[in-house]
Amino acid sequence: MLGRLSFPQPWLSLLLFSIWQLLADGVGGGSVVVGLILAWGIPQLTQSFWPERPAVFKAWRLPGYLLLVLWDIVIASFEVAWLIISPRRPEPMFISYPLQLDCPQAIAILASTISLTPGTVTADISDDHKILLIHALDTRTAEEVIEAIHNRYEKPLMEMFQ
Amino acid sequence: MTHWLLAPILIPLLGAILQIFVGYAPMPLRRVLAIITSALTLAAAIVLLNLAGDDTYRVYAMGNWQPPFGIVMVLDRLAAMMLVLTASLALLCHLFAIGGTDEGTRQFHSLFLFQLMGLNIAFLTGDLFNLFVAFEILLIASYGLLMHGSGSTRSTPGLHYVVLNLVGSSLFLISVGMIYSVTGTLNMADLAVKVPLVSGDQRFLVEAGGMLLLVVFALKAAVLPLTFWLPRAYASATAPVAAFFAIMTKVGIYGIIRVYPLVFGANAGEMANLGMNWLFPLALATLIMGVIGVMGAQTLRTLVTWQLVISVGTLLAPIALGSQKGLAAALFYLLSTTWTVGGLFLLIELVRSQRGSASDKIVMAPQIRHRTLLSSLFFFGAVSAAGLPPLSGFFGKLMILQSTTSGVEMAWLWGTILTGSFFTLIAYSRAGSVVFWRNIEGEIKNSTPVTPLLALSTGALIGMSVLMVALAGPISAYTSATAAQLLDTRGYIQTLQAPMVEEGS
Amino acid sequence: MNLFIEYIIAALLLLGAVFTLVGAIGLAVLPDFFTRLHGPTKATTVGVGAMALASMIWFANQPMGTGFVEILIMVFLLLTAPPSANMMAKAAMHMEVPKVGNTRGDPWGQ
Amino acid sequence: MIAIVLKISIALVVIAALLNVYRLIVGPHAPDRVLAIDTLAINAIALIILLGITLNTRMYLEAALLIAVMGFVSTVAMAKYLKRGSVIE
Amino acid sequence: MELVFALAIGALTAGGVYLLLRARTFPVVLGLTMLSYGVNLFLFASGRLATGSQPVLGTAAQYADPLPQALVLTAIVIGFAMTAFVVVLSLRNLADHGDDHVDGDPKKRTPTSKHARERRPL
Amino acid sequence: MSLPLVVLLPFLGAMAAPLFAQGGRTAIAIASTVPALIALAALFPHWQTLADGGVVLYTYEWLPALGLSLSFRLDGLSLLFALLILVIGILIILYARYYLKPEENIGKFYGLLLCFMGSMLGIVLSSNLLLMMIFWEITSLVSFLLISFWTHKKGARRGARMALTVTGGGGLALLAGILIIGQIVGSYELDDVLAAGPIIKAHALYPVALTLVLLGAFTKSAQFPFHFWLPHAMQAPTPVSAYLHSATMVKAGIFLLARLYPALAGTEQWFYMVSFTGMATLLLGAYIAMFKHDLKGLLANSTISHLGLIVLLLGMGTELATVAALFHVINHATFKASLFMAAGIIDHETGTRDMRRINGLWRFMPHTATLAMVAAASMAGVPLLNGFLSKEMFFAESLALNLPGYWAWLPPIVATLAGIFAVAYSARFIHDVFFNGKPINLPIYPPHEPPRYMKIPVEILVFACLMVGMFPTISVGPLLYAASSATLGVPAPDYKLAVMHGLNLPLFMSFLAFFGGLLMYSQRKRFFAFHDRFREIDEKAIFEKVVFSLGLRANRFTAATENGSLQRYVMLLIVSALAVAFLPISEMGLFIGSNGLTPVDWPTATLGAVLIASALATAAMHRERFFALVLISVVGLLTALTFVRFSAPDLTMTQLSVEVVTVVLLMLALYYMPSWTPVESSRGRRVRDMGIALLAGSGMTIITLAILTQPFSSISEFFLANSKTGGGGNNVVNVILVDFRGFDTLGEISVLAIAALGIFAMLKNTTLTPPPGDGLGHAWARQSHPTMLKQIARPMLPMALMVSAFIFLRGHNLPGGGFIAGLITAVALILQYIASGFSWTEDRIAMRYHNMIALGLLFAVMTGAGSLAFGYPFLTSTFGYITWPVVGKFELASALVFDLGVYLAVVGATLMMLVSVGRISPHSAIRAIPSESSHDADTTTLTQRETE
Repeated sequence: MLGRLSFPQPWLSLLLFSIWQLLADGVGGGSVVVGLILAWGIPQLTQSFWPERPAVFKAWRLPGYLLLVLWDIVIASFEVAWLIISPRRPEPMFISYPLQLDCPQAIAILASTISLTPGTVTADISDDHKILLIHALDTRTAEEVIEAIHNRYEKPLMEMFQ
Repeated sequence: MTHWLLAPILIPLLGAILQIFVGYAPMPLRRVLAIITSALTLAAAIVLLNLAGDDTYRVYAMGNWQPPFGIVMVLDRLAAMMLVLTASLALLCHLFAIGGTDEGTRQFHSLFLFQLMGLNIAFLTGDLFNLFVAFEILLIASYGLLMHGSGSTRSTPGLHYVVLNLVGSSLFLISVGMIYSVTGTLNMADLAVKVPLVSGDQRFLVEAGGMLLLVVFALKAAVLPLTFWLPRAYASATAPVAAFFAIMTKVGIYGIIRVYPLVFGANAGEMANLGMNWLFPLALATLIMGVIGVMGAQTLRTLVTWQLVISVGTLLAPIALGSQKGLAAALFYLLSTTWTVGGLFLLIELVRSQRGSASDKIVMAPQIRHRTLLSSLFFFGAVSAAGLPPLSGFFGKLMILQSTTSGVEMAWLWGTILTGSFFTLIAYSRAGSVVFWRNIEGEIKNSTPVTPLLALSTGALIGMSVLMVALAGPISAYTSATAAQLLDTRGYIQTLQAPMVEEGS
Repeated sequence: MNLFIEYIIAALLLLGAVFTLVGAIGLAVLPDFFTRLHGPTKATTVGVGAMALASMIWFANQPMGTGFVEILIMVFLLLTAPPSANMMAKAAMHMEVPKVGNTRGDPWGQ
Repeated sequence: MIAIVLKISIALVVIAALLNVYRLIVGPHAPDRVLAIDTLAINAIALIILLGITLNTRMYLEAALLIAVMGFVSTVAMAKYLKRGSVIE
Repeated sequence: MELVFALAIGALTAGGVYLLLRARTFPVVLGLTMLSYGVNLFLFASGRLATGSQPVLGTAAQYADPLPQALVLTAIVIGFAMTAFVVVLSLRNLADHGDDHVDGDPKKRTPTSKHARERRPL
Repeated sequence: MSLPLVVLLPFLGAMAAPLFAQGGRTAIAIASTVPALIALAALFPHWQTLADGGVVLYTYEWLPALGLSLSFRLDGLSLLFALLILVIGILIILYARYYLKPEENIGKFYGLLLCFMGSMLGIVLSSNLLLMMIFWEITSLVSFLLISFWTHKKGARRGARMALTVTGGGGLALLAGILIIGQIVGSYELDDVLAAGPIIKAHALYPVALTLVLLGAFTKSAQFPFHFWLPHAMQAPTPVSAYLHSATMVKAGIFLLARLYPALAGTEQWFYMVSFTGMATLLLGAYIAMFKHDLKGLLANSTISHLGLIVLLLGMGTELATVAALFHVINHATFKASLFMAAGIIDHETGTRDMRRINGLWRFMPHTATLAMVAAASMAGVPLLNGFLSKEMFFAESLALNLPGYWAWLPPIVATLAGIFAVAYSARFIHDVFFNGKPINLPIYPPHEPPRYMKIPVEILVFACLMVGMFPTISVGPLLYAASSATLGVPAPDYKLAVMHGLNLPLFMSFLAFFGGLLMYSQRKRFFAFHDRFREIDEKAIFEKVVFSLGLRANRFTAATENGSLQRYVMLLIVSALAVAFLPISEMGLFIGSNGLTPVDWPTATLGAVLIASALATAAMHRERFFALVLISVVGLLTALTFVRFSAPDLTMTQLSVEVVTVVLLMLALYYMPSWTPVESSRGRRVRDMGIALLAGSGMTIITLAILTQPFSSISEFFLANSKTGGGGNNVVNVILVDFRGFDTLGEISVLAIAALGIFAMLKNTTLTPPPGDGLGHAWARQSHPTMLKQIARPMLPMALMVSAFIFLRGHNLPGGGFIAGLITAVALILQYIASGFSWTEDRIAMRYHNMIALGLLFAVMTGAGSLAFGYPFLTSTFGYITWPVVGKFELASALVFDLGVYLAVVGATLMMLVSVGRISPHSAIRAIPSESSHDADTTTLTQRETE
């Protein structure tokens, strides 16, 4: 019974608690109480929906990664915007990206990151989780892109999840 | 404020909820619970009938909000009568259903009880939009019930029924919008106050809204040219459902009786008797269409579904003429025809179950078991349905005929009703003699025996027409008092002044 | 309200609107489905993000008080844009939607 | 000033929406249309935010939130239909 | 403004009605959906149009009529339930008859024109 | 009291008789006789009153509103008929004892016979016309059942239906006639009606009423041109023919004419209609009777003829003619009933009724032959028999009729001619059956005399014939006098009932008839040859054909109108709506109200244009289903934006969430459907539909425009004013939903719940085969649950639930509430289904959707019912503010619990709908569904939920 009272997914609970504070438009007495209740209760209900959690998850590395991605998103947007407006015809390319990550969560995060960052969209993940298919909007060589993604995103993720 | 007004709504609702909960419990338990619910509903309806007998209006303000702001339930004679009619029909159909028709899906009882609740709300509510909601409840439940049972024949007629009613619901909303946009109110009593005051160009909006509402009710009642969804839908439903649906067309008629004399009645100024000049010829045309349908029917079920159409025409004609006597007569006939047609639907199911592949087709077949019982019941049902003495259908028609005063309307009404009865008589005698008497050699395999429960519920519904003759005096007194109450709208308007429960009282 | 804040809000708003527009232009003018996929996932998302930020700052300076719902809007947008893009790309690849002539590499359907 | 900027912004977003609708109508393929409506939904978020600032009320922001939370579900459903046919299986 | 609103309702109604009159279940479902959009907007209109006056106390100088909004909300939900039912019913119809035709006896269909065979991408 | 008893007794007997069926024929016959005997006895005490010209009345109010009372009246006329009914009835009961076979359904027979007796007594004893009408129609119905007693005989069934159709139909005409009379007089009581004769006859509606009443009477009494049913009714067992179709029921029409004589007779219309009908019937019946080879056919047609005679007499309108008519009623009943019984005996003993085969029975059954011959002689009008007397009176009256010019010759000639025929067919009956050589090919040979007691009824009747014939004054004089006086309403005129009135013209006519008849019979071969040149008309076949073709036409008409085309029905509905709204709207015209138009801002206008364009495009592109679906979601999105634009945040949110669920649902459905709609409607029809659509659209535009520009005040002021103080919430829309109009909301979630249950039930056992690919040549992809979506869906669920909780909790004060929250939760869960699959998700949902729905409804109801405990009405809400330490001020409202119910119901219902559709996918079927078809409790699925 006691196990029931715990936070099965503490990070999730923390996230939810923060979300609640955002939603409730500010930290106040009432919102903290309700936020705590919900942050405890919702994971209880939903934990079974999230069965395959990574063995290792260094959450403290996440904010840095997120900031990095956020920054890249903004940059990416400018680049894409420029590309759209400029009269030059883009040179798109499908790139197969060999994955080194094996945790599905991590792969999903990587894929999302790729989708959100400069000129690339994750078009597909192979069934065996070994290859990402990436569509690059405008690139010269595939290696360039693979290199950039690997160094900039996959490595931090590997650190986070391994 | 008596809480009894809640009973016909809450009892079936709670029963339905219970049925969902016990959906996987053993069948006998669920049947007992379901029947108890139906029976309690009937009991509550009878209590309300007693209450309504003193000619006063009883108001139940939901949420203790003063009308016209909150939703009120209003009990008057008409509502009480409809409640008892519905509950009695429901109980008997329900009894028939637990004879085996309820098998197949676990949702039957809850859908059935939900429909009962929807009907009861529709009869009690004093709010136009709530009437819409009630219609939706009873419709959606009826859709579900219609599709109950196996076989692939019912999905197309069911689809027609559903789609048409959805369009009808849209029209309902449009007309509510039009009426609200001018009067700014939804309470029927308040509408009765405000509609006569509408003037100028706004009048046209209310008038158009009122006419659209009439179309909606006419669709529910299956008035020509909005009849055609009915026959196949009803003919394809399972027996207790079809029998219970006998009340469904009456809901449309109820809507007309409830709204038009009150809101667009004699006091409505420029809009007095809105739409009734349309309704009368259409009612007669409906009657004729029904008679043609009955004449052309090739199965017993089709025959009875068209009988339903006939009764709609017969009912609406005097209502459209608007006299108090006519209204009273229509109400009397409404009781009679609903029970009789319901009983006939059940009976036909019994016949079908005895005739193997011949089913209810009007063709020769080997002799059925229980022939005396079934054919006598059919005889009584047919006599009452065709409006021949000595059963209640005759009295209903007689009252309707008597309610007109001489004139063109009388000639039309009498001519149509009597000619209609004549052809109906031919059709019934043909159908009955072929189905029950015209036998060929052979034996029917896999006929299921008629259990006492089935026979009892069927017999009771058909027997209602005998009971109605025995109690014709009190019943007709009740219906004429009801008609008087309906036409005198002052009482209904008074419901606006109903006192609320005060703080701490 | 502080003029400086006003400038920031105005700038963010304009930025957001321009990005949204650019994303839409991309959607409209880019040559094939896969290239078009880039516009909305990035430009529009950022555009709306900028506007959400502007809104947050605006309301922070209004008497009715602050609010952070905008952050959540952004979070959800960022969270959901990739899988949508992924699903659409998968659908397009499956349906063998033609790609522009100068595309290198091949899509694969699963 | 902000009032003018708001007007300009709304104008730009509306033009963006029109471009989306253009793509939606022109297609030429089903995924293009899905993409267009997905983008249109995001534009709607923008419009709601802009309207909120214009009217100086936060009452509509939750509507924007709702689009952000749920809008993609219909996109996903459509995309999955196009690819797999069966959306829930 | 009112004209735009009225025209929009008109277009929704017209489109809905046209679709309702088509011979297959799918367009009929679409028609019902569209008609209900139109009807909801219409019911909403019965409380007149107002900008920035949401009926939440304390957030606006004046308030739009809340009652039609409540009614429309009810209507939307009911409409959804009904649409869902029709959709499923048409599936059932499809299962029973292998065809989503609803315009009378399938044997007596009007002859299909040559456009019927013409195919275009989705 | 005795009068209602007289009517009631046979009915009681009818109910009791079947109980005696087990005891055999004798028991049931005795049991059936008892009520009749008691009834007969009950009549006797009144004789003195009647003989003095008095009337016995009994009245009991039944349905005063209807003018229908249980009032009975005994006077001479009704006594005459009542005696006929009872006496002949008793004889028939006795006779039938021997006629019926033991294995037949004697219970039914006697029951019906007594029913008939009762209703016939009802007709003659009713003092209320409506009451009489009721009994009148019962006799038709019972006659229907009796004619078809041998249901296996085709002829019997057809004859029965024909009889019912004609008499029942006539009854309806009669009903109309009576109602008109009732309207003229203002009462249906016989006394009032009879007294109001002059008023009736002067009334404008008199011809109508008369015609209708006569229609009733003529159909019942088988008058030309409605005579054809009677011969076919002879398919009935002979006791029935004797009783109903010769002695009593067919006399009901005559009784009616006599009964209403003071009220209706004495006008030219009466004279012409009644007497000419009677004349035609008299001749026609007599003529046909001559040529019938069937024994009962001959008798039936002779009955028609005699009925015509009586009608003719009544039509003449003179008082003496009326006396003659009544006299003939008695006479005809006695001799014809006995003849029928004799025919029945012959049929019984020989097995056939064909006179071409039955010959020379004198040798085999002299006793019966004697009786039959006497009766037949009476029918022929041989002196010293009762038939002669009334016929003589008839001849006299026919001479007395003062028709203008040469027309005056018509009645006597017709009368004589009919007399000739009557003698001829009577002679045929006697000679052909009892003499004329030897029997040919009898099924039963040799015939015997019937049982002793079977002949007794015949003997009694024949004896009566003789008695009346020889001693008329003693035997029937007083009764006839009483009856005549009662009929005429004044004391009957002087007349003499004597065997001989001396040598006069009537006697001469009788002689002429007698010898003419014999002559005719002797020359019968020629007449037969003449008659055979005409094709025999089989009325039954014609009737069947007419009914059949009517049915066929009706069926065709029905099939053509109710043709199963949904589109036609929808069109009719829409066109009806347009039609009724057209008039007021066209009167109003394009109307801009006093508020005028507000200025347009162009972004709204642009988006409005997009909305309009998408709506029209959806309609235009509907054949490409997926495209149409995308377009309609644009419409939905823009509708939501419209709500934002015009101050309805709650609506926006609801619209958006419903939109998502709808799209998913439609996608689910589209999987199984063709992705393409072929063009099926013709160009013309499309143009027509466009026209209708355009009309509908422009109508709505005009109305909306008119509405939007009108000034307006509504009950909403109250809601705004009381929302906070009375409902405890700032969001007025939400307070209306959960409080002011919470009942609507309860109904609404019920609708959702019912829809979900209905969908679940409907899809049970439904299997659908989806198309193998998308129709463009692509098979569906194999991969079902893409990694990326799956991974993103995981964190989405708790986050969305958080949002949902937020929207739920703030609903009362800010836009939001249970509905929207419920839909968000549902969508979040649907995402799980889409991303991770059906069974995966299903395993992780802790609660059955059924139970969730039920719980939601229960919450809502119980919250509402909670207020009952405090004496407040259902759904009365309450709220309060609690100040907790640290937490601060907290509002607690009962409406929140109500909203929780809404939330649960919405989640449960929405998911149940979508999941039910998802379940039919062949991919989902791998996992066993909780068995829905077995009826025993399925407890495993309840406990089997995995919680990881």
